[in-house]
Amino acid sequence: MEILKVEGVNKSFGGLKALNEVNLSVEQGNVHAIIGPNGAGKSTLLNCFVGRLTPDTGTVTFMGKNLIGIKPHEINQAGVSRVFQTPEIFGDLSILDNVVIPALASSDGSFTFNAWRGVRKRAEIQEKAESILEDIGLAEKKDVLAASLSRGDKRRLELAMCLVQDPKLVLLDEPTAGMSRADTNNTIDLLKRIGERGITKIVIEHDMHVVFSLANKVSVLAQGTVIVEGKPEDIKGDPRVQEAYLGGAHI
Amino acid sequence: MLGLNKKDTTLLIIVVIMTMFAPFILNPFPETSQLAQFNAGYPDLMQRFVIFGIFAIGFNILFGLTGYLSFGHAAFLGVGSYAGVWMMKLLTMNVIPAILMSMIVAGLFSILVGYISLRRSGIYFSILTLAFAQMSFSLAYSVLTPITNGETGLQLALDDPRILGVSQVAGSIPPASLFGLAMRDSYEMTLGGWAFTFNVGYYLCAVVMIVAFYIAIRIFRSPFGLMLKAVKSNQQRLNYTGVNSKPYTFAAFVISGMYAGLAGGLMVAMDPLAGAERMQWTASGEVVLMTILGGAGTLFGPVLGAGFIKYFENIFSKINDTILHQWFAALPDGIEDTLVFLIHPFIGKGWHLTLGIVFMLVVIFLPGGIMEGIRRIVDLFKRRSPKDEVSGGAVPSAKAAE
Amino acid sequence: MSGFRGTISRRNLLKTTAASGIVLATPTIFTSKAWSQGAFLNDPAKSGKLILGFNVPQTGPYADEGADELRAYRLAVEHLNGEGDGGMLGTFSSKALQGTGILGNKVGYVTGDTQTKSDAARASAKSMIEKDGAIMITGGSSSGVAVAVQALCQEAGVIFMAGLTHSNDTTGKDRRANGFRHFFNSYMSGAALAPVLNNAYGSDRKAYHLTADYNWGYTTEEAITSATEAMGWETVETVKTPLAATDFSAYITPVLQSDADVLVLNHYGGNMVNSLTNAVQFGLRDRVVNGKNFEIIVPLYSRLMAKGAGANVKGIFGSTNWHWSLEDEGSKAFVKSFGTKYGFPPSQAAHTCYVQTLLYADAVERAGSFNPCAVVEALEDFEFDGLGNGKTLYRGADHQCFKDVLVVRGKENPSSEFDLLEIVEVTPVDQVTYDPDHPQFAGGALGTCNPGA
Amino acid sequence: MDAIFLQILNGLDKGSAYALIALGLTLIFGTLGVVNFAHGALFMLGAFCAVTLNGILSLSFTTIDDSRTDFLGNPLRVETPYVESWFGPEIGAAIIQWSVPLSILFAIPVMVLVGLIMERGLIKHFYRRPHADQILVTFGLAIVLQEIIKYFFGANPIPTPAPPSFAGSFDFGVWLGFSPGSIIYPYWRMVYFAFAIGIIGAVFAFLRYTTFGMVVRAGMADRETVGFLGINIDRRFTIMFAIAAVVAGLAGVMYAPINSPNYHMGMDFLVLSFVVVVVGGMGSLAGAVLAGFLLGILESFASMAQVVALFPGINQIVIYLVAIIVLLTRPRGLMGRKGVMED
Repeated sequence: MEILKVEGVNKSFGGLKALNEVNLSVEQGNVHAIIGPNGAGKSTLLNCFVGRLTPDTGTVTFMGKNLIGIKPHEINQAGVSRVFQTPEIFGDLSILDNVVIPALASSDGSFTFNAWRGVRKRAEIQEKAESILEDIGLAEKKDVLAASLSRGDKRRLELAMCLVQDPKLVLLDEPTAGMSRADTNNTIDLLKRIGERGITKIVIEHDMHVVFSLANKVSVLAQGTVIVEGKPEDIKGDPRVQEAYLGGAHI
Repeated sequence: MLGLNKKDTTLLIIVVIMTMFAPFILNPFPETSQLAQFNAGYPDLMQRFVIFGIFAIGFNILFGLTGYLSFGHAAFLGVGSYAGVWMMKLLTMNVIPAILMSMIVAGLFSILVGYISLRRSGIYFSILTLAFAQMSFSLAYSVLTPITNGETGLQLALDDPRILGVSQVAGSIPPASLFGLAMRDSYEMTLGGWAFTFNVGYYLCAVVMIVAFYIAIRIFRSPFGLMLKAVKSNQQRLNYTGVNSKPYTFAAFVISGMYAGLAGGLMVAMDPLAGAERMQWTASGEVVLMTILGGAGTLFGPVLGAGFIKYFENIFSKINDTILHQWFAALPDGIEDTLVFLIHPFIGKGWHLTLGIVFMLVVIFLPGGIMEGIRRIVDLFKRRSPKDEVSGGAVPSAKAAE
Repeated sequence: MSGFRGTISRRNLLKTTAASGIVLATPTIFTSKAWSQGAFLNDPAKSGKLILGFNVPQTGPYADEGADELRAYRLAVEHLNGEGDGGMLGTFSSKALQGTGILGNKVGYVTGDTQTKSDAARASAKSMIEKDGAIMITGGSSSGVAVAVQALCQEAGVIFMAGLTHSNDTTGKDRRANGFRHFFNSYMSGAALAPVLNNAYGSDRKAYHLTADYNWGYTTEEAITSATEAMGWETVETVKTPLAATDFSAYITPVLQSDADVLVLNHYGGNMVNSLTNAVQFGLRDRVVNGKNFEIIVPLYSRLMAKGAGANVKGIFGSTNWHWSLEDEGSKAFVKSFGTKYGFPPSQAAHTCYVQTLLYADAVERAGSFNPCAVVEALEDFEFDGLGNGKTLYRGADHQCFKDVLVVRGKENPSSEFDLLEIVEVTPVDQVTYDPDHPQFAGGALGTCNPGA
Repeated sequence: MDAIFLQILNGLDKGSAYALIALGLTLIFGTLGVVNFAHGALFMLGAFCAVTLNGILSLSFTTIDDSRTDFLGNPLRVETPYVESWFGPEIGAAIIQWSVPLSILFAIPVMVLVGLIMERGLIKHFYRRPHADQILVTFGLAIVLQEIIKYFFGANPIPTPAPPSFAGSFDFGVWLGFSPGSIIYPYWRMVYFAFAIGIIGAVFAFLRYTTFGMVVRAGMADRETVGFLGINIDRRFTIMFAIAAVVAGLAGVMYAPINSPNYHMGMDFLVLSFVVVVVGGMGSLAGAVLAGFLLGILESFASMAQVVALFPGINQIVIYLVAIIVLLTRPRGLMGRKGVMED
């Protein structure tokens, strides 16, 4: 079943055309990678899914719901969660709270005036948050300030913040960027484990190693257009892809 | 207890004890001693401590939690005061309707101001709130004189209509009261050289402050409070987390506006006069200073900050050269005069100077305000004890980050 | 309910003394005033100390005026306690005061800062009453503060002797039984100035008013317009200027376009200094309109403020309550003792504060009691002389002093930095007297005195 | 028509003071990222430089004149300024009368010194601290500075006249063909305007045409990158702070004859200057200047009797009202950049 459908999306910044008639279709349960050289428009495309940017033309439909022009929190409430390229966390809150916040958001909606009953009294939220911290191995640090984590841990925390919401679709913007090989492999393992939950994922990635370990469908973006789409093994040998990467190499 | 964890319960109990026994705590020196000058246990100042404490607690819900720095909060206090005095003029000298009306009017006004100001953030938000408050002040001082009585301040008169009460009692304006208990009634107890005053008005304010403090704890520990902290920490991220941060900040703004209105209502309940200066930017600045000085984002810090500034304003400004000479009378004349000469610039009319220096010292050396000072002292003692595994649970201590 | 209200309308302050041990609060704390027959708040006989509260601006724009008031108070306390040269005690027509304190009690005092804000002033006054046991509050340098503190003293039950306050309202619509004002007011300024202006500038003048946009400004504008219109002047325009204004050019330049030939500056303090300076900068003094020289008038002069305007005050008419160059015995005695102690002559603020303290002390002495109600009775319709303004009446109907008013003019060739004003005329008291319910003062009621117990 | 012309002049004049203070505020904010609540105090210190120099030049020796008496009846003590006895009464008096222009020379080193001490001694430690802390510490400093001035000079305004040559006013009426006397403007206010334009021009030229200025501008745009280039940006920022202090100080010196200086004049200007900076757009120098003049002119127009009759009280609130409207329609002020001071 198709979960996300992108049709005819265009986006220009000044004279520069960042996205040019992008069409994309993501199937439920898939890990769909979007790859492409620097400046191909990957992050721009992702930003169009989450309401950070509004396309000039075109539609983005998520499970039958139009995502264009609606606010970031509404998109999230619809079931789309995002992991940022540089870790975006609540630095001066504890790790536990970092996970509790998204958990509350998915259970209580985008705004609830629940100013009386303590957070810690919400057993279901606490349990959920702690179990996800268990999963990603940050449980014993739960009272530590999030800002004090290493970069890799911050990424894992951010992943936990997504997963605790039981999203229908996760957008991962270069989940391993800037990581050591070991960390990268850990993350891949983690993502694979999560994969077992059957959550649909869109991964934007440079690292082919990551792409080919995770994805079961790949779209290649170059100069704002999807040039090839297919299974990873098909993509590997495609000359257009190589040309796009080589052609983009000088950028 | 009361739905709080152990640490918060302890804090609440400390606050209850401090406010209930304030007449003793604030009057540590015998009446006849030279140090009696430093006693603060008289009704007016005690009332001010708790009223400004309420104001600062409310301000902290906005600033301490969300990081939105309002430079116009005094406007809500002022508007609340005017509403309170009008209730006393028109309806009854019972303080309950006055206080309620203060909160309602301040709440409505903060809905208006908040709705517009919260469209911007950062310093732009600060300037918007400042602009609203300065406009309120300027207009209240001049063209709105029929409603506010301008420069003089709105006060009661002998011919107020007062629907549910009497205009005057034997040529005097009846006192503000709570079902017959006059706010200005006091009971004085003398113990040896000490005199302690127990004032009805103070205890009303104190009870209200304890309730206000308790509500603040609940808000701090609630999901709502957590969202507000998240706004301060990373508002963008919060939006991508599926939370609509606007209504949260808006609710916090209105709540803190109502706290300010409550403070304003209590002020007129204690002393039925509302002056326009209450709304000036310096008054808004004062609550900012109280909060930061005490420790923004901490529960009890703003109350301490409020007490600190009001103590300076009321105690230091009253010390004069004559008193200095009395203190040092025992010393040889030359030393006495030198000491008086050296201290003279900092007391009496120089209390602003002392306050300015204290601001600077606190910010330079205690970035977290007075609460950080207390924490450091506590840490100092704890370091001596062998095991030190107390991390606040709910609030990750700064130590955890080290 | 209302019957009960009557019984608790007084402040009930009991003192329970325990030599040792703890005394529990007894349920009698809210008793009726039957218990406290003849008692009053902060009775020196009970506390054993006599404290006067000097509540003056020590910070803010009027701090210098406040400092001068404090000097006068210290001097008054000295003289009351029999120290120094006695000052005006020697010239005062009432001889009740002997230099032995008040009713044999040595006079003590506390000081506070009004900050020229009604809130802060009330807080300071309250602390004097509640903490220091002050029996009388005095001071202040603005009408807003005076009215606010006066109302407080009425509620608390102590006497308030106003310092410098010039608005009609202090003894008009906001008068209180426990409050007294020695200083003159807007109406008197108008009544005193009008004839002098008529003589100097003629009766065919067109006046343009700039008025500080707050209560005192309004009453002064009203007083001056009605007094000058009565003698034939026309009021061309009245413009309110914001209190916070520091530069008045935007208000001065429209004067150039009008056909006014007189500018009245209903400003005080920093506003007055700036507006006058600006008006002179814009060449208004050199103007000729309708064939007449353009003139500027400052209804309420203060020497301290005139100093701030420098040479700009030269030749400008205004009124003042008192000036150190007066030649009567009382003034000379006061200037001498003040000048000897501090090295410069006193301001009108200092004078009124000194006199108020003496008048209070004298009233207590004559009444034989500190009870505020007895003091009120002693002060009401009290006639005296020898305190610098000639024969004076403390009118019982509104607690306002009636005395001669000085019309002054900025001196062309000052001989020192204090010699800025010259007395043009001493307007006799009859000319500035008005009815207690004159329209400019209507709407107030004294109520009854409150002894606070 | 002539009324409007006059109000524009008034506005330009008032705007000059706003623009100069706002310019310094923006320089400090843009370069150092510090919200300086003590900036009004620097303006005030400048004005008191003029007062002080006037006082120094008027230093006198005392002779006793037995033929005259003072207010207590003692022989009059006559004070003669030293400069008058050194250079003769006329030249001496002229020197004293020209003290305000002379104060420019006096104020520059004083303000540089004050700026350096302030930046090195205090502000430097607050670069990385939250804006709230910066506000608190500079506010504390402002109180301390103004209380020190009050301690030495008192609370009353101190008249500091312009040289007599500038005392009169210029009749634009004759010049522009209106009726004589309908549009006159004081010379000194025109001098102030010209002076402000000169200073603003000098600051812009300095930033545009000197290497130093270019580095600073680059630093304002992106502090980190410039730091990567190995340029010692901190030292330059210190100098920038001193320059901002001098600009505020000179604005104060020249303002002294317009309104007699008093110790709280800085606070009076501070809040308005902040509004000006924000309306102009945080971090934008041109915005600060533009907003300064714009608000000055609007304020002047709003105080016209005809306008006040239509909207009572508008003269009291116009600046704040404009600030609200600008911020709601242009989120970052007139010329602000994205992302400055929004967190």
